[in-house]
Amino acid sequence: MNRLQVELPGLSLKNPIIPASGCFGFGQEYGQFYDLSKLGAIMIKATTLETRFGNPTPRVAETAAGMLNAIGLQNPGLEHVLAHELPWLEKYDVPIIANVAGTETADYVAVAEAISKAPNVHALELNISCPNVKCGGIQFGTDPKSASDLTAAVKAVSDVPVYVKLSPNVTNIAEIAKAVEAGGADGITMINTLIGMRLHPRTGKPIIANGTGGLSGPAVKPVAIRMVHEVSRNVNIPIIGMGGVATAEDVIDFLSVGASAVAVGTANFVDPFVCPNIIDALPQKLDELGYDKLTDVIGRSHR
Amino acid sequence: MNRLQVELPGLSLKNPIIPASGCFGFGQEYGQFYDLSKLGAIMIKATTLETRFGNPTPRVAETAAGMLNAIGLQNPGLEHVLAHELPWLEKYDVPIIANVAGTETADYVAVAEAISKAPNVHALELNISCPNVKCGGIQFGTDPKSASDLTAAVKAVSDVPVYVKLSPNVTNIAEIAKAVEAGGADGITMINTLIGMRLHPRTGKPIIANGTGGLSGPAVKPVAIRMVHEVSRNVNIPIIGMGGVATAEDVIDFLSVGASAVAVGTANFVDPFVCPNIIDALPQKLDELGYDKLTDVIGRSHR
Amino acid sequence: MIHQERMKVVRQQQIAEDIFELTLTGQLVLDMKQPGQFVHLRVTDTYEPLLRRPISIASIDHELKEFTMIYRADGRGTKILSEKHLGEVVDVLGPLGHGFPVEEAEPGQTALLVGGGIGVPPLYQLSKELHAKGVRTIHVLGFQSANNVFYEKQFSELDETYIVTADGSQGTKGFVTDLLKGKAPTFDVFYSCGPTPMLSALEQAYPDKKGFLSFEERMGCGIGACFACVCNTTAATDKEYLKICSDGPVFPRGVVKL
Amino acid sequence: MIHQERMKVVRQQQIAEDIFELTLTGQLVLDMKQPGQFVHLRVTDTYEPLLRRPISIASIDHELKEFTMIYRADGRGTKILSEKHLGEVVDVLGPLGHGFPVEEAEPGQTALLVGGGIGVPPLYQLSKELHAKGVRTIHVLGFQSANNVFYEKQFSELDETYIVTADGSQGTKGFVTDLLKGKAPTFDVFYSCGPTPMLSALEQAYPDKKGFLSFEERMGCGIGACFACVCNTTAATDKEYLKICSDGPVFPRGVVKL
Ligand SMILES: Cc1cc2nc3c(=O)[nH]c(=O)nc-3n(C[C@H](O)[C@H](O)[C@H](O)COP(=O)(O)OP(=O)(O)OC[C@H]3O[C@@H](n4cnc5c(N)ncnc54)[C@H](O)[C@@H]3O)c2cc1C
Ligand SMILES: Cc1cc2nc3c(=O)[nH]c(=O)nc-3n(C[C@H](O)[C@H](O)[C@H](O)COP(=O)(O)OP(=O)(O)OC[C@H]3O[C@@H](n4cnc5c(N)ncnc54)[C@H](O)[C@@H]3O)c2cc1C
Ligand SMILES: Cc1cc2nc3c(=O)[nH]c(=O)nc-3n(C[C@H](O)[C@H](O)[C@H](O)COP(=O)(O)O)c2cc1C
Ligand SMILES: Cc1cc2nc3c(=O)[nH]c(=O)nc-3n(C[C@H](O)[C@H](O)[C@H](O)COP(=O)(O)O)c2cc1C
Ligand code: FES
Ligand code: FES
Repeated sequence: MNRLQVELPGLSLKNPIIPASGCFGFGQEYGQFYDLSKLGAIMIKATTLETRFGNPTPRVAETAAGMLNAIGLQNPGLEHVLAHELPWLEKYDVPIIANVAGTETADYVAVAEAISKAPNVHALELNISCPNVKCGGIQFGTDPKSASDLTAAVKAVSDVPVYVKLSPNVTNIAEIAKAVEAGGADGITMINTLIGMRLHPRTGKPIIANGTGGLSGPAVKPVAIRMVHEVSRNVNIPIIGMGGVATAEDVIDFLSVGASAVAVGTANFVDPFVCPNIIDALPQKLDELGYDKLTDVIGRSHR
Repeated sequence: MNRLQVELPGLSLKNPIIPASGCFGFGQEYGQFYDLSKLGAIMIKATTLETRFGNPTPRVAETAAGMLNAIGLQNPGLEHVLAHELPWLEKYDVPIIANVAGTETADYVAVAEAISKAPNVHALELNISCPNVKCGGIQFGTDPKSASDLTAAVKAVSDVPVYVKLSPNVTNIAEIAKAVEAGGADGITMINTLIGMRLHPRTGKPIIANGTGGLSGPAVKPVAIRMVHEVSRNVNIPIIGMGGVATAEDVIDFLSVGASAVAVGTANFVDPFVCPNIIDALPQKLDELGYDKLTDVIGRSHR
Repeated sequence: MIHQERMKVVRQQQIAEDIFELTLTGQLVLDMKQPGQFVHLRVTDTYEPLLRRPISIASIDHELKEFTMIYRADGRGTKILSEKHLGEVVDVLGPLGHGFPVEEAEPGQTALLVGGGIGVPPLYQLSKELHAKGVRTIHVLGFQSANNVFYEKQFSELDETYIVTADGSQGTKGFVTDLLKGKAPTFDVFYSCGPTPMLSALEQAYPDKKGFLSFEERMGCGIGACFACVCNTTAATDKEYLKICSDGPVFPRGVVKL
Repeated sequence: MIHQERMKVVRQQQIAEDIFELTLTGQLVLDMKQPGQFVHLRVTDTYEPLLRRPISIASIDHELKEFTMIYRADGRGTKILSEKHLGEVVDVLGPLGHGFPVEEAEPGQTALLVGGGIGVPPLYQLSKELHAKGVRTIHVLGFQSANNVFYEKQFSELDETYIVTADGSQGTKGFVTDLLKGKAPTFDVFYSCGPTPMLSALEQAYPDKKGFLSFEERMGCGIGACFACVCNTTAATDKEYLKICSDGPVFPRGVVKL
């Protein structure tokens, strides 16, 4: 028996550790450090219909126990991802979750339909929560009706299960979660970044050229844990939790509040081996806590 | 000329440094360490109509570069504050900003009316953003209409200017800010804490007995800076900024994005001398940046 | 008077599994007046970990301006503390709170001192001060297992000392109350510090004895300003609540609602 | 091949105002192949500061498995780095990126090396390697003021060296381009590292020369995964963008849109 096995719609995960979208490119770079087949799954960088250059630099700034980014969804576009990035990943025994972004419903639908047919794409992650693009993204993620409609539109064309990625920058996260569930989402991934800003100490202007950026890293973990806790009580679809995960203890925390798997973002930059290290540490953590298998931990905060 | 002087509705501040409500009690404890007359003003602990015991313990938990608290507005009640706490503070040359809390409009109004008549209370801070009480507080702070109505009701009875304290746990902070401005607020204070949760690593249950708590400290500063930046472009009333202030550089940052003064909360626990230390450091900071007076820094991010 | 001081490390050593003994020196020691007071330590200048850690004063040397703490290094902050070397500094806020009233035991009387785990350390300075005024002491010290036992020799040198371990690997097996039931010691006053269930059991075991208990709670400020550490009270006091950091951590038995 | 290694501090010393020279030892040195590559350093095990800091490799000793960096300690992370003592460890990710192509200068030719501030360090290893193959070098090194000047002696021992300071407190007053205008040196290829305005001025000053420029940008991953450090390109390349961390930090002149 594999104690770390988790079964989710479309995803049979050998362990619950998934590099987060935008923090792992399309895998090549971290493939220099370890065998990507070791991972539960990979969430690839947001893909849009056309090539996007993204925002001007600087695009990142450090904050206390966190970082801001405003990459602006830079990516080579759907065609290139289908022709190059996804085929390169086929040599690994690892399911791919394709992060889908756009500016209007039609783009999302077009990308979703095409990318869901790629052989190694086992699920979609609908990015309705990117705070770093002028239009599209987050406005879908802050209005329940738009979120639900977009989910339904994408579900209608996708060959694989659809997970919707929620923004934490909302008054009522449970409301949005229920809306995307009603729209037919197979799962939820959360949280995307909190909107933040850091200034240059001398000039008083934002360090990030875009002005605001998305806050991630250990600093946001308490917000993420609270939101996963709340959403998991309000929906019946599985959650992939994220926000500040850097250790096996963090993984246990996300599972405890009701996530079924976790994504690891910023921590990859701090330690390129963080994902395999967490995977290796999990069995001992289970022993310490007295659980047979990881799925036993899921939702224990609520029990 | 006092380079640090700031003039705000009801408040003539010899410097812009104000201990934040709930982090400084009613002054006695920090009065052991330094002369409270050194401070720009003091925001006293939230006062409610009746004595409140607050939430069960544990009430605090540490997080990465931050902390959670769920004190639950424990305070000795209006009568005791008027009879004991405020008179004790009269020996200091420092204006008091009274943080007013309640569960319904009538309580807020009653506390505001009475406490605004105390001789050393120069302004009120309407707490519509406490995330740690079951009813009252935050629901006023997440709905523009309720926020505006409550502001108007309190304005009608207060003898001193009214500042409204905003919650960061909203989709659109500018909307709430505009609503309280329309309701007659003389100023805005922001941000209160972000809702968060931390689990006990062994049990998987929340450490804080209340379940969730409010996140404060350096971790939230980027969120606070971004929100003050946004609100200051949308209203014409002054802002007292807070969230993670611990150094003179932090003060400059909040002023740069448009705050006219700042409150210091969590940092008092880390260093009891943080407020006087910041005050002492500010003139040199101004020299370094090439500004004559602190008010020149206000809003420079927008220029 | 409470001070904040960057105090120098004079000695640091591991004395049991995860247990460290740390001696600091500085002016602040001169204001340490009562066993059972504590200090609030900042272990790093960065923002993570952020908060101070409350640690009891285990012994005081006014002459050398040194004091010693004994602590378990298992969390983020205490682990960093355990890596401080000779000559490095630690940011100390203290002395804080109200400790054990030595004056409540008369010369010639016997005091029972009951400690559990990291509640043992403050009893050491207490015992030294009681002995200095001619009070006999009986020490009952509970630990998880033999690996965690510390200061057995130091306490034994002062007076009668019993070790209890939960797993029976040293001394009596079980809880301190198990040993006390068996031994049934005679004494005039008891002092205790340890986990709340232990304090509660002691209150029940000696309903008629004078006693003083030291409590723990998660703290913010450590000085009474933030209301993090309040506890409920019984009818024995007219206060509606007490703050463990500034009203305590030591309270007379029966005052704190257990 | 990129490695992550906890490398030991062999030497650390301050060599100018705010400027430190740090030598580390470990296996990773064996993979350092080209001057101008950099390492990405984690200076603490806690979460604040969180990110790694990119620092150039200033010199390499394959035999002793040591490499040296020179850095300005003025921010949060570099200040912590400057407090590391002999025997302590630093978490190093590297070697990263593509450095200066030594092969672009032929034996007997002259190379102009222009550095500004903390852009000076990688030129030192470059100059050593150029000399090893018989290339003459002219070093033009710009600093804020005399207090910040470092490695003048080291560069002078290799070849002709000019110091420029913005305030004129040492060497020529002004910018490196001011000195270059006056001296009008003859050379075959130039290599440069420093602030972008300096790189831009050099490109303009020598429109017909072969040249290689090292760029800086704020980084996340340092290995090409996060798209933090991209720069725009000119028509000289068919790539739509380049990543400074993995495609650079050194690029042939004219490729990066300035
Ligand atoms: C008055 C008092 C005296 C104490 N004396 C001692 C002593 O002499 N020796 C000793 O080993 N321990 C003592 N403790 C407990 C000690 O404070 C905690 O073990 C320590 O704070 C844990 O910090 P950490 O970095 O190891 O853990 P972390 O898990 O990193 O701590 C996270 C946060 O929780 C707080 N926290 C965690 N556990 C406790 C606890 N049991 N009590 C209070 N706060 C806690 C920490 O202070 C910190 O804010 C005392 C506690 C109090 C209140
Ligand atoms: C390829 C490369 C090579 C470099 N080589 C050297 C060198 O040899 N010597 C040297 O002194 N400096 C060098 N730098 C600059 C160095 O990385 C920054 O000075 C350093 O990161 C600042 O960190 P801090 O802790 O002092 O400042 P902080 O203000 O605490 O930094 C906050 C964040 O901003 C980033 N940051 C701030 N300034 C810069 C900058 N100028 N470039 C990139 N990131 C920055 C930091 O890495 C960190 O993530 C190099 C930069 C790059 C990109
Ligand atoms: C540099 C960077 C780029 C990101 N790009 C994307 C993206 O393209 N699509 C997306 O859905 N989320 C993106 N995110 C958000 C992360 O996937 C993740 O939700 C967030 O960072 C919180 O997790 P963490 O704290 O582990 O980083 C990005 C985050 C970072 C730091
Ligand atoms: C322990 C604690 C108690 C607080 N109590 C109150 C309160 O009574 N009323 C209020 O308006 N805000 C209260 N706050 C919020 C602070 O005033 C402040 O808005 C917040 O902590 C952010 O600032 P900081 O990061 O500097 O702490 C409290 C914060 C803390 C940490
Ligand atoms: S810890 Fe703040 S009141 Fe006790
Ligand atoms: S720093 Fe991440 S791609 Fe260059």
